Amino acid sequence: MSEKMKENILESSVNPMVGLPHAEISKHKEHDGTEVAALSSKLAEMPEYEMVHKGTGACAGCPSPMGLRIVGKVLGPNSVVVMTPSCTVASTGMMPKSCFKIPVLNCAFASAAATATGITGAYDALIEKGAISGPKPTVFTWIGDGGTYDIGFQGLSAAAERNDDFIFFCYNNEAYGNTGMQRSGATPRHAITTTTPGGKTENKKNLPILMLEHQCAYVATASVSYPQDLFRKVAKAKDIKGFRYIEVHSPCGPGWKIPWSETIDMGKRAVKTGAWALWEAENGNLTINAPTLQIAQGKVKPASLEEYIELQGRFNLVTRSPDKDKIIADMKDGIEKDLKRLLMRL
Amino acid sequence: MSKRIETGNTACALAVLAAGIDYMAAYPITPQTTLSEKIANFAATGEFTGKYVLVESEHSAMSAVAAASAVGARTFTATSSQGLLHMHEILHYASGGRLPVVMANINRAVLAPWCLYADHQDSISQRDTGWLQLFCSNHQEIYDSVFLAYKVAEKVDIPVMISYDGFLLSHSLLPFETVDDSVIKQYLPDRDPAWRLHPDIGGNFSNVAMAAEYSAYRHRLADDTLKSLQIFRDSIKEYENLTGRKQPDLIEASGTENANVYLLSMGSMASEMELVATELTKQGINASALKLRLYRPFPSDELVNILPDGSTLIVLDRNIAYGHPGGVLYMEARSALYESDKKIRVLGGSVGLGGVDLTVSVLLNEVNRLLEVAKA
Amino acid sequence: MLELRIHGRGGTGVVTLADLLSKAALAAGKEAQALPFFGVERRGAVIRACFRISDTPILQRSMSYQPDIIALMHENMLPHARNEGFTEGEDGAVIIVNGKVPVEAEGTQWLVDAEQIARDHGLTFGWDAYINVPMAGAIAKVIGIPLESVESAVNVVFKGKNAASNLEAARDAYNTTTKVKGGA
Amino acid sequence: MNTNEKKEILQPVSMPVEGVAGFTSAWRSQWPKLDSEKCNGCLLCWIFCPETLISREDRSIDLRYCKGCAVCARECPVNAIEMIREGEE
Repeated sequence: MSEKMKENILESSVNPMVGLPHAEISKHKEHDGTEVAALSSKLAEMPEYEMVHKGTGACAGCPSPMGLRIVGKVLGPNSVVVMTPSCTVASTGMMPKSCFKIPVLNCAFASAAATATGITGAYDALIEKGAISGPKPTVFTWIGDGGTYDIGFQGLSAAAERNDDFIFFCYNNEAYGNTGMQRSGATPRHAITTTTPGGKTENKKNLPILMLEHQCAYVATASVSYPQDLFRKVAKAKDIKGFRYIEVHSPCGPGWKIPWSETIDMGKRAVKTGAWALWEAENGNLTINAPTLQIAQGKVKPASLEEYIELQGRFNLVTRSPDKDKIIADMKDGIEKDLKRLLMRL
Repeated sequence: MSKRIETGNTACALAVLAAGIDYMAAYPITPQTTLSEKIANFAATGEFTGKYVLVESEHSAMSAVAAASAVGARTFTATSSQGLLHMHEILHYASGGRLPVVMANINRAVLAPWCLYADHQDSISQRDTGWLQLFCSNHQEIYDSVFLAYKVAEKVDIPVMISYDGFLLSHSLLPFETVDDSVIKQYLPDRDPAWRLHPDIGGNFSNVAMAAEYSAYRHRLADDTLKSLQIFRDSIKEYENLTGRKQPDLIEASGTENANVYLLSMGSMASEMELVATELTKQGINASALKLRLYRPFPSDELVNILPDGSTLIVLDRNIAYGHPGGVLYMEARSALYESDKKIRVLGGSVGLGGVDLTVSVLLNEVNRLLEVAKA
Repeated sequence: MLELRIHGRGGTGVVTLADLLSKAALAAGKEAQALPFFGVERRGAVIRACFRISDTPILQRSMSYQPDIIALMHENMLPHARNEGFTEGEDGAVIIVNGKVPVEAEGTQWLVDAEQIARDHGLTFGWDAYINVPMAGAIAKVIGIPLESVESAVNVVFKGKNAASNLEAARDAYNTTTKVKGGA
Repeated sequence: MNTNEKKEILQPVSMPVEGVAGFTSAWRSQWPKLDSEKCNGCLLCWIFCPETLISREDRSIDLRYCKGCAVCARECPVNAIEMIREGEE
């Protein structure tokens, strides 16, 4: 490790925002007129129901309640959610208060999928027996990437294989946010976390593809920055019986070392650079969504990966590296290859 | 009521079938496997009408049944040895969450090294998880304990573990009397929880608590665990009245009354110990065997009441309480007797580890050795 | 109480044999216990099972080390039985053997050609014969369980077509088991 | 639903309420001010507000809980929301 790198690490761990082109942030707006117009008509038609009470304990600008709000609008009040230790749980409020209007079952870290399996099975059994009256509540999980990619993966894979009837939502912020940003299996290469102060040296796993290979009823990737796309995918999932997996990309202020205001913007950049792909698959039949498809096909030029990297403090070691251009070129190459592989699955 | 002769695992499966289980999840492990297979067969024939999920690990099995219990289902799972250890985290969750799960643990030795045979280290390692723990010495007790377990668990909202020795009971065939379903229905009506995970009721189960709330829940669990002793006594009486069949007490004494020497143990060993007491009495030492049926909470009052002043208590454990001489029952018995005015000599030893066969002569040797120590 | 120890090979139905004997004993109004001992070895490995029958409830939970009767599922199980220990001789354990000729051991001995009986009734799997049911018939005869009790046990354990051939096999064995050495 | 009212609830269960973390306006250093004249009613601020504080009908903002994250201001395509220093109008 060079002296310069060490300095950078020290600097970035003291103040994650150091060296960020703050002033320029507000100049970049990732909107275009047609997009906004299309968005607004559909937003006006979304259900009024709000799943999350005002005033949670989440960080300012946190994507988790944003995502849950949209999920709640689709699933409505007749639903129950499983949570494992995560930012969401930490910001739920302390006993005896809860910010969620629907019932929540908090369980042990590795238990998300098996817990949902238990709930959905118990509803089936008790409704059939007549001990509780239907309609059956929608059972879903809201689990971070730690509880999905890493400690919870065994149970997740097994529940998918059994085709248990629930929706597994992973809100992926690409690190263990709750414990203060340690690396996870979803952390991209080069990202600084508290356990990878020199930048992560391994690639992230492509978990959505792993879930796709489970051939389950429905698998989709989504982003908090694309609320209609997420809404539509949840709505589709709601009407399907069996195991459904939806991974919601959720840029994290403290984790990515971006200002609170940039959550949504960064999520859009992730999609528009191709770093996060939007797709869905019913029973293993893949559809690649816009704009990922167009980027993958080369019909739309991807957004600047340099900017995406430079705007995030967690990539400071890349931004400041003398090999920056090469690293970013490698990253681009990796993204292109991933998208090509995705296209080949069509 | 009809008399049958089956394996211990089949006896347990038949009771599970009669108990009206709504939800079961399990993962195979020797020597539990034939129990979950038997219930899978019942599910295949339609006799078992609950939901039976074949999960990928014991951790998931306990997670699933705990969750199903939160929904209000009557749930069951079974395991052994490493499986129980793998569940450990969720055992705390189920008791802390006051979820009345019932589980059979088929006692087996734990790693390392690998060993398949009877040993209580697995269940006693769960001593402080907040689970109530029943031990069995024959198939009748296995069968009856299932109903007793649900009765108490659902009354106090604390999970119950029923333990019985691997192979010695799980795979051996012994006769037992079944109870008519109508009687069981009367004893165990459908579960009617005060709270359940359902949108009509609401509630966030087990979110983060601050110290004050947390400690209140934990103290309440501790208090209710102790109070469950009386619930066990009452529930055993109720079962006796309904079935007309005498049930063993929480500590069942057999052999000479007013003995000088008492032999306390639990599990299959406790049955063979009756023969040891008879043998000792033949040798001129008035002995009585004490079979412990309920290990958690420990029936201290029963023990103190049974033992006459000046008697000797020999405690044999199929486990080791590392860092303390002997096993957990020895520790427990000494603790129970400390406050008593009676002068009782207590000696203990660990025997039968890893399934070392405990014949009358093996047990007699150990008891005589301890009696020599008592004299010295 | 009578204690019996069975020596056989894994996968040949020793567990079912124990099940049959227990159920037959129960049908005969007796208390009984069957205690198979499993090693970690698999099909074909040498295994043993204990069987106790009594007029009063059985309290033992351990294996039998001084059985009254030794049942050898195959002639070549004798060394294994000796290894496990039993008293050999006129006053020692009675031996029941599946075979055409007696084994070279002291004491009372009963013989049954369980193998042939099994084959006669089509109780085979590949090259192997299921000798457990005929052996149950043979053991029942030696320890004094009535044939009707064996038949009722066979009917509980086997269903349908299997029950008929197994019943025949049990009867054949019961009727052809003969004392070939010792005793009165 | 056969819920037994007599039995005490022993499970550790919390109930939903507004403001679990108190009035989180204390967390902010800036507050969002909407210029109704500029607002084109696209509803992006409404959907993206993590705390459900913006009304879909009139885009009024419940400032009692606003943490000042500024996502609304950032995402407004017509710059109708301005972040104002706390204490200033």
